[in-house]
Amino acid sequence: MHLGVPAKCLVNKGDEVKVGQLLASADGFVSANIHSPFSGTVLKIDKALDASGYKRDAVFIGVKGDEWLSTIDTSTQLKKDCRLDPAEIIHRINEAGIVGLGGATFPSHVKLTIPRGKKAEYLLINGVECEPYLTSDHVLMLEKGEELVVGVSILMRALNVEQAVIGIENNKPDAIAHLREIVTGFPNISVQALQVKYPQGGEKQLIKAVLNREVPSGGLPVDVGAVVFNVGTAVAVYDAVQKNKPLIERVVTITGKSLTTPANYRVRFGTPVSALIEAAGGLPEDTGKVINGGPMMGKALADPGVPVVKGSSGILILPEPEAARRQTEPCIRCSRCVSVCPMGLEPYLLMVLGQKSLHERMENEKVMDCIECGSCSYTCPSSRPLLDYIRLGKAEVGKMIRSRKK
Amino acid sequence: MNKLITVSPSPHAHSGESVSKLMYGVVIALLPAMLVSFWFFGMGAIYVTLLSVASCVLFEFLIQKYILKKEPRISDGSAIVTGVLLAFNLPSSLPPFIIIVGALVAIGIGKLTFGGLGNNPFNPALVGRVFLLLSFPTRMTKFPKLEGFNTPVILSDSNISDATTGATPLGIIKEGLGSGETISSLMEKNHLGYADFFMGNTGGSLGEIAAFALILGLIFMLARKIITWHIPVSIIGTVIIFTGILFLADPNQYADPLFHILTGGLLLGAIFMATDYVTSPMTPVGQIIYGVGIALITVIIRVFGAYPEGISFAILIMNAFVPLINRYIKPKRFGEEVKNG
Amino acid sequence: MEYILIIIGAVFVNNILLSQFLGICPFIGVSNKVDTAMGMAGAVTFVMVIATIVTYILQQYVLEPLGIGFMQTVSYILVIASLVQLVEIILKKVSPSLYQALGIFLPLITTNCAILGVALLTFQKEFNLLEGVVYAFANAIGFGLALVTFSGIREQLELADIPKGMKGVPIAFIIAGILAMAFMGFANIV
Amino acid sequence: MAKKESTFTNMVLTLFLVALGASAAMGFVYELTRDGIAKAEAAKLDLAIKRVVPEFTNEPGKEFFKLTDTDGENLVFYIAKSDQDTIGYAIETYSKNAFGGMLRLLVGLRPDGTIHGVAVLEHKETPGLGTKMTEEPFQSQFPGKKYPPEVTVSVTKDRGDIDAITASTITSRAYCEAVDKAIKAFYSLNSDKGGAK
Amino acid sequence: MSSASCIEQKGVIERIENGQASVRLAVFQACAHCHSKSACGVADESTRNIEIALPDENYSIGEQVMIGMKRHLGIRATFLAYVFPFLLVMIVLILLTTLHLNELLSGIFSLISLVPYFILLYLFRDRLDRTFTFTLRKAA
Amino acid sequence: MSQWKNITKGFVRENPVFVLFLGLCPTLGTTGSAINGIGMGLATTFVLVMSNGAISLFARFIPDKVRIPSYIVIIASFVTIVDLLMKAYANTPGPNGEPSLYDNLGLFIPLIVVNCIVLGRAEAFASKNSVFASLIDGLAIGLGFTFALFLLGSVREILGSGSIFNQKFIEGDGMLVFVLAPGAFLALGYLIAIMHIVKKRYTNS
Amino acid sequence: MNETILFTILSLSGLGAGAAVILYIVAQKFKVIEDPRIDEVEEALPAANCGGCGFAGCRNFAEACVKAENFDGLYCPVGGNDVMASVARILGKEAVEQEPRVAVLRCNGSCEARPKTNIYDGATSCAVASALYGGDTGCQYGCLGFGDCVEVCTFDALSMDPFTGLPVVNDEKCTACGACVKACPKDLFELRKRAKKDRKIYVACRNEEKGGIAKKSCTVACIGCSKCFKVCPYEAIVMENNLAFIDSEKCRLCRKCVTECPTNSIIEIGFPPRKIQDKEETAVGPEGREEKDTNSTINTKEE
Ligand SMILES: Cc1cc2nc3c(=O)[nH]c(=O)nc-3n(C[C@H](O)[C@H](O)[C@H](O)COP(=O)(O)O)c2cc1C
Ligand SMILES: Cc1cc2nc3c(=O)[nH]c(=O)nc-3n(C[C@H](O)[C@H](O)[C@H](O)COP(=O)(O)O)c2cc1C
Ligand SMILES: Cc1cc2nc3c(=O)[nH]c(=O)nc-3n(C[C@H](O)[C@H](O)[C@H](O)COP(=O)(O)O)c2cc1C
Ligand SMILES: Cc1cc2nc3c(=O)[nH]c(=O)nc-3n(C[C@H](O)[C@H](O)[C@H](O)CO)c2cc1C
Ligand code: SF4
Ligand code: SF4
Ligand code: SF4
Ligand code: SF4
Ligand code: FES
Repeated sequence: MHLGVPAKCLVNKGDEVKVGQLLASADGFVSANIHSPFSGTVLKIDKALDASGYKRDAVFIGVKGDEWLSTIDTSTQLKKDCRLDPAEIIHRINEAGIVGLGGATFPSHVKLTIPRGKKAEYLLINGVECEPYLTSDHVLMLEKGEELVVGVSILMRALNVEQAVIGIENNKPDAIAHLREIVTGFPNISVQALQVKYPQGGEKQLIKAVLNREVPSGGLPVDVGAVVFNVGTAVAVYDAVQKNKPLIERVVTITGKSLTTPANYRVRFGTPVSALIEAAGGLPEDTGKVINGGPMMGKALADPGVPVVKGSSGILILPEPEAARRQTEPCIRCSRCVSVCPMGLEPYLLMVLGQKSLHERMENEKVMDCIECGSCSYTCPSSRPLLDYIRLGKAEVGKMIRSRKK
Repeated sequence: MNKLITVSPSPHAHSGESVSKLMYGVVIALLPAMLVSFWFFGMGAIYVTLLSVASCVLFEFLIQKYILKKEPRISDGSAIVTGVLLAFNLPSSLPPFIIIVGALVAIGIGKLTFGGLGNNPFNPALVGRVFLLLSFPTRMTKFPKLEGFNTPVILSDSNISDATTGATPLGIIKEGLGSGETISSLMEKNHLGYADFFMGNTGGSLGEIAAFALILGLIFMLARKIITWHIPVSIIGTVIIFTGILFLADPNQYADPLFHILTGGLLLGAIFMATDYVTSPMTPVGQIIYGVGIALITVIIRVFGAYPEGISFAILIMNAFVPLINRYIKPKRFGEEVKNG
Repeated sequence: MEYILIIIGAVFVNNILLSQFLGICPFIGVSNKVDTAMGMAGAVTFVMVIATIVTYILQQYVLEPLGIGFMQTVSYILVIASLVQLVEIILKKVSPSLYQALGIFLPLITTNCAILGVALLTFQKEFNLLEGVVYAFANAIGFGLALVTFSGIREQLELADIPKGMKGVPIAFIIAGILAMAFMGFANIV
Repeated sequence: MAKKESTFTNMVLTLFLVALGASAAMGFVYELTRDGIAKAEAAKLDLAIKRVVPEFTNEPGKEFFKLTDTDGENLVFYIAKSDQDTIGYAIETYSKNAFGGMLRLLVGLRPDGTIHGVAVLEHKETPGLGTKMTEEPFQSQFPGKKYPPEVTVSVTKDRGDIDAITASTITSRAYCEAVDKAIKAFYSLNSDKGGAK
Repeated sequence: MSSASCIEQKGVIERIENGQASVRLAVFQACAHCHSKSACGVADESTRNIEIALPDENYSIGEQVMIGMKRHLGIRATFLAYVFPFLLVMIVLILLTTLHLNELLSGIFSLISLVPYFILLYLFRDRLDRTFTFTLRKAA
Repeated sequence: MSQWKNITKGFVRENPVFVLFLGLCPTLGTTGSAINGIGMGLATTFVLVMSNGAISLFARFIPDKVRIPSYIVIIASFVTIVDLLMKAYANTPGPNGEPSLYDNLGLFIPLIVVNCIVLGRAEAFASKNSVFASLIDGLAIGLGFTFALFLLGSVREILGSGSIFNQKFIEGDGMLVFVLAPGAFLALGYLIAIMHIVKKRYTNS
Repeated sequence: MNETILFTILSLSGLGAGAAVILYIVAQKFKVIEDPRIDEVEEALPAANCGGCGFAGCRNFAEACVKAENFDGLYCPVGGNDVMASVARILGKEAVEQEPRVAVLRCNGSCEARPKTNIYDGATSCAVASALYGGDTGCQYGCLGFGDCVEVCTFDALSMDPFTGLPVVNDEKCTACGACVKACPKDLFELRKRAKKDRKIYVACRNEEKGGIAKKSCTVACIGCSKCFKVCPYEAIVMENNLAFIDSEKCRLCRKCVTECPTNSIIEIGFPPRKIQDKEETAVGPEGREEKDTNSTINTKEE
């Protein structure tokens, strides 16, 4: 359900659970707690198919009513003030099982714990939402702008930074205007309009666009004094710190050309994707692909029965002809992939190296810097599956590097 | 739900660009120059072009199918581009046998020996052209006089005579300088004028005569984003600077930059042949280095060498350096120089 | 000026590899790594120059005066062979670590046709000592140039799908052939 | 097969002996072929001279003198005699401007300066192209022509009277240049000697 | 050690003496790929040994190892061993001939000029030893 | 029978040029025409046979460490001998002053010394086998080399000048490149590729 | 004696002696000469350079053989015992015989037995597909069918069967080099002992699901029922993770287990047809099809 070490299960078959109850506790530092999104009985603990088509451990809950844990503040009133000290904030965020909602589902408390010797100067809030089709962050910014900004101020407190910037792409003028208005009350928070340019929302690209700093190869954002959070994460932080509400739901876009009623829903984790599709009017006839995420980075689902998880930002239904890839042709060395790669890599080369399993050369060619944005595959006139092989190579090179460290 | 859904790794969208679209784009960009050649060389030009394209495509098909035993893929249009460009580099008076040999060499040796589209280190059309130039120096350096559709179609040795052949401006200059004349007197004596070079009213290979048509092609390809400006501009710019220096040093011995640019295959090479993706560098900086190299070698051969024209050799030589350029000139990696102080 | 002409002539016009056909074996055999090719070029330059000096002295001051010019072949080859070995010994003696670094980096220089050929050509062209040395140097550069560009192409082709029958030596010759065609463009430049 | 142990003495000794044997053999063959080689070389020259000057009775290969020109190169004059009369000179001349660089000719002049014949001694021209200079149509333009001292031998393109080989103007020019050199040398020599007959 | 900017050669450990291993490299002739390499070449040496300190005890004789070296070191070695001496010989020769020394002497002197060069190298050999370091790891 | 097989091995199975890639410099340099190819081939064959014989005779007495230099001296002597002989007896120019065979082969005769074939056979075969076997081996490999040179020379001559053994059979000129340097590379490249296929067929059947 | 001959002899002998001195010093300095036996051993090897022996290439293996005290752990799977014997002869060492082995595919999920549940449309590579997800059928353990294994087999022993979508091993060509074992991301290949007449019996399944789920995704899946385990008289079968595995070292090819399997996931190859044709025993190829080449695709559907 999140990046890092899998959590350890705390409940047993037959246990009664309430909404917000801890189901599994973080196992290790880079890990996060999991709370029950529903109330009811634990039916079984077994393996279930996840979005990747592989089986993972899962807790099956027979849903009964909607009974919340009493500690959670379910009111909708805005609570602006936060006087907790940073350690306490981070502790609460950890308790609430918050992970990044921008896609990578990286446990947020880890990101908030700045490594010794480094200093965060800026907090960047990622409201770019640069993938076509997806609008969940957009909607969130419009509807929960206030909570968002309070969340940002909490995060600033936790990180002990003076400056926060919310980056939003130019194509969402309403969100920019809305947030600009709200932040007038917060002197250290500003809203910056950004060029519409995929993949502007990539962490490193955002930092480059806002601060004109480049995160060094293999480095972390803190290396250039920045920490980046998604808008959804900031709202979740607000909920956790001010309302004591753990991370059990998120906004999910459900969209697609042939869908009757595309919309954004606030969805509890564990809800099957198919239920969401039903709510949006059912799976259209001409469905070719169901994608968990956007068209550039999302994961195609083999089975719409899988549950919504912390990283699902949207469900995109692609109609038939668009879903199929074109036939691969030989690389004509047109250099389009090179010029389009935001990380300055040479995808055409990485792909052949990947095909020939030349992992050491891939490492020298900085394959690990690839952010998997997919721009290269998108642009290639020969329709080469560049990213497919690059991703494979990244996995292999990652293994290599890890085994070397040992 | 009985229909199966598709699963693939991301990204799930594609720009819609394709190899054949690009290749046909190049063919369209070549059309103006082709029409000019038809206008000035008449049937001869039409037959050379058709024969060259047909044999290139045919050889591509036959070799792929029967020798390499692969799925033939001629629909991508690259063989057509090679065919047209090969024809553009030939005089319109070549006998069919030589054109077919040229196509065989271009496609067979230049391209498919290395595995076909995308793998060849050298520009196939130029491999074919240089092969022919070295093999049939006499035939390849005789250009018919411009008589439009009255130009005789020359299919065999018997009906080519000195009366029917003209010379290229570069040839005339080279020849004349050899016997001790000066540039200006030669230009005058042979009625060479820049307007004619620009409009194509001059001797030469099919595709190289009309500067304006080639420039139209360039504009089209830049607008369609088929190529970027780096290679053509760096070639032309370097030629201007280099020949400019020579010209200033001795205007009697060295032609001026404009002459060098408008005559011979320089524009054809800079716009259509040096820009071949497969055989040019991947990064803008690399492309500029490549362009400068081509320009320098071209001028050296033109001015000091035995051949009046050198761009074909220059492109082939720089083709050989492309792997090295690609190896040492890498794109700027993100985060390479940490900027913050 | 004369020296410049010798250099241009040997590097471009009559390239030792592409038009004189000397040193084909290392050309074909040297691993397809660009770095190694460059190292080879450096090493060959040194050996060629030294060999030229020694054989020149041998020719002018031993063989000719004694009237035994026909012993050229035998004596050259012996001298060159010993010379190469001598250089190795000296290097090893002088700095083992340097020597080992070379060992990892470079293939061994064998006395190939190129070195003997250049020595013989120097004699045939009736150069004086300095001209001969410049000539040897230029040939080494020409050799290195061809070797390095060639290794670059090979490195690239390693990732390409060459038809099975053409892999290895045949493709190397085809590249050399096309390269030689391209170099014909320099004909009569000096 | 067992390897022979290598010791300092046996190494030096063996190599010494091998060299001894080899050199003896070589020396022997050299002696054996010495005459043959000399003869072959002489015959080669002789043959060439024969082709460019009228029938002679002496041995021009042995009667020659050298003239060093301004470039520091030698022009060699072989003198052909019938009985005691000089009936011609075979002049070894050269041009460095041929397509393949050096071109060496043997130009045969009669005592009055008329060209009797020209033969190519050494060249690096392109087979099938520049090499046409050794063939009929081109070669036959020279014999019988007489160039006065002030006229330069050159191709028609350069306002001369020699038709160049098609597509080999460079070779043709170099050829003319070499012939011209020989003729000029011939005149300079003769004027030194008080003018030709 | 990371393989970035590093060249590696395969070798076999031949001897181990107090922490020092002698590793025989496997391929080193110009004709490395040649079919008849062992039958060809004038130099009698077809292998090369590298002396190297073992990182730990876990190596045994006959084991396959990778010897690694920074790429730029290879280039530096080539310069020290071949390019600089070549330049030296060249410069001395040009100098002497412009001084119109006779060819025999200038030739011999230019060769002799190598002697001080190599002596210099010899004096700096400790420096060189520190510069040219290799790494050793087990072959994959 | 088995000797016959030994002699024929050089043509395809162990052809020095096409299969072993040895002696490529002379192969390329002397094959402008079929006749030059044969001339060079025979010269090499002579050296091969003689040096193989001599080396197999003396190999027993030569210490290992000076093996190679001794072989070289022996080979070089034979090369010099060939050189001298050709200079004396294959040095007559043609009727129109065409260069003699000796002039054509030029530099490549002395280079037989470094031709890996010769040393290679000395090392791999002659030093370990009887005199007779070595002579046969030298002959076989030498003829194989000659065959390769002849083949390449013919291809180049036919394509390049439209003639074979200086007998023109087509009007006009051929494709000049094939007589020039690039043609040597191209022709050899494709010949090797073809020979590989031939060899594969041959060994498969 | 003639002067020239004298000079000749003097100078060359001098040179020869000089060279010998240098070479002597060289010889002292570089005491290593390559053992000529390495070349001989290399000659004897198949020159496939496949890496099946665990070394980078044949030459490295040859070196290792020459160096090694005995042949423990040194074996050329391609050349097999014959080659090892001749290597042993060259080196005067004892050859270690090794049972010849052959690759088998432990999956029989042909298109019919294992219907597709989605369409895969990524790069045609098993590694890529496997990294992406479980596969285009209900079984996440089975063959993906993109032929990574075929690609790596240098001996041409593998080919894809277009009908079943599974790779087929050609027993005659397979050298047990193990390249396919390494290449398959689903770990479906096993190198098994070669038996007489290339007979083999093995469980062609790696599905670790519980019976019902496994059966649902693939009709010939091993459901972990343990029936074969119980019937095997030689204890050659182990059960683990809902899966049976037959150890080829212990199996004596008695064929008892084959009839026992309710899903026909045990495959027998190279046996003569059974005499008493039981309805349920249909594991043998239909109508005596040439069995060698079609071995692992033996059709197991009921007739
Ligand atoms: C192994 C690992 C360690 C990380 N450590 C830190 C960390 O110490 N501090 C931090 O702020 N982020 C850390 N990150 C988070 C990344 O910088 C990044 O924010 C995260 O991968 C999500 O990025 P994305 O959504 O752009 O893909 C770490 C990430 C990984 C994979
Ligand atoms: C190519 C690419 C595009 C991305 N686009 C967005 C985006 O549009 N919006 C967003 O919030 N995060 C986006 N991300 C994720 C961010 O890099 C980053 O992980 C996130 O903003 C960190 O916040 P979180 O830890 O709260 O998720 C993208 C990442 C990549 C690699
Ligand atoms: C392969 C090749 C070889 C050539 N060889 C010669 C040659 O030997 N002699 C020569 O004068 N020109 C040679 N040339 C030069 C051209 O034929 C060219 O046409 C020449 O520069 C002058 O041409 P023209 O004689 O028709 O004016 C050669 C050209 C090529 C392509
Ligand atoms: C902009 C552009 C220029 C091209 N130029 C050439 C060319 O000069 N010669 C040629 O043979 N093919 C050319 N092609 C076609 C194709 O790329 C070429 O055949 C490949 O080199 C074959 O692998 C060109 C294609 C494009 C898109
Ligand atoms: S997915 Fe492609 S374009 Fe994007 S960072 Fe990776 S290599 Fe570059
Ligand atoms: S975009 Fe595609 S065709 Fe162009 S260089 Fe990249 S991989 Fe090759
Ligand atoms: S089938 Fe597998 S084990 Fe057998 S030869 Fe092929 S790759 Fe090797
Ligand atoms: S056996 Fe493995 S490698 Fe072969 S096709 Fe199936 S999944 Fe791919
Ligand atoms: S024959 Fe080997 S280098 Fe020339």
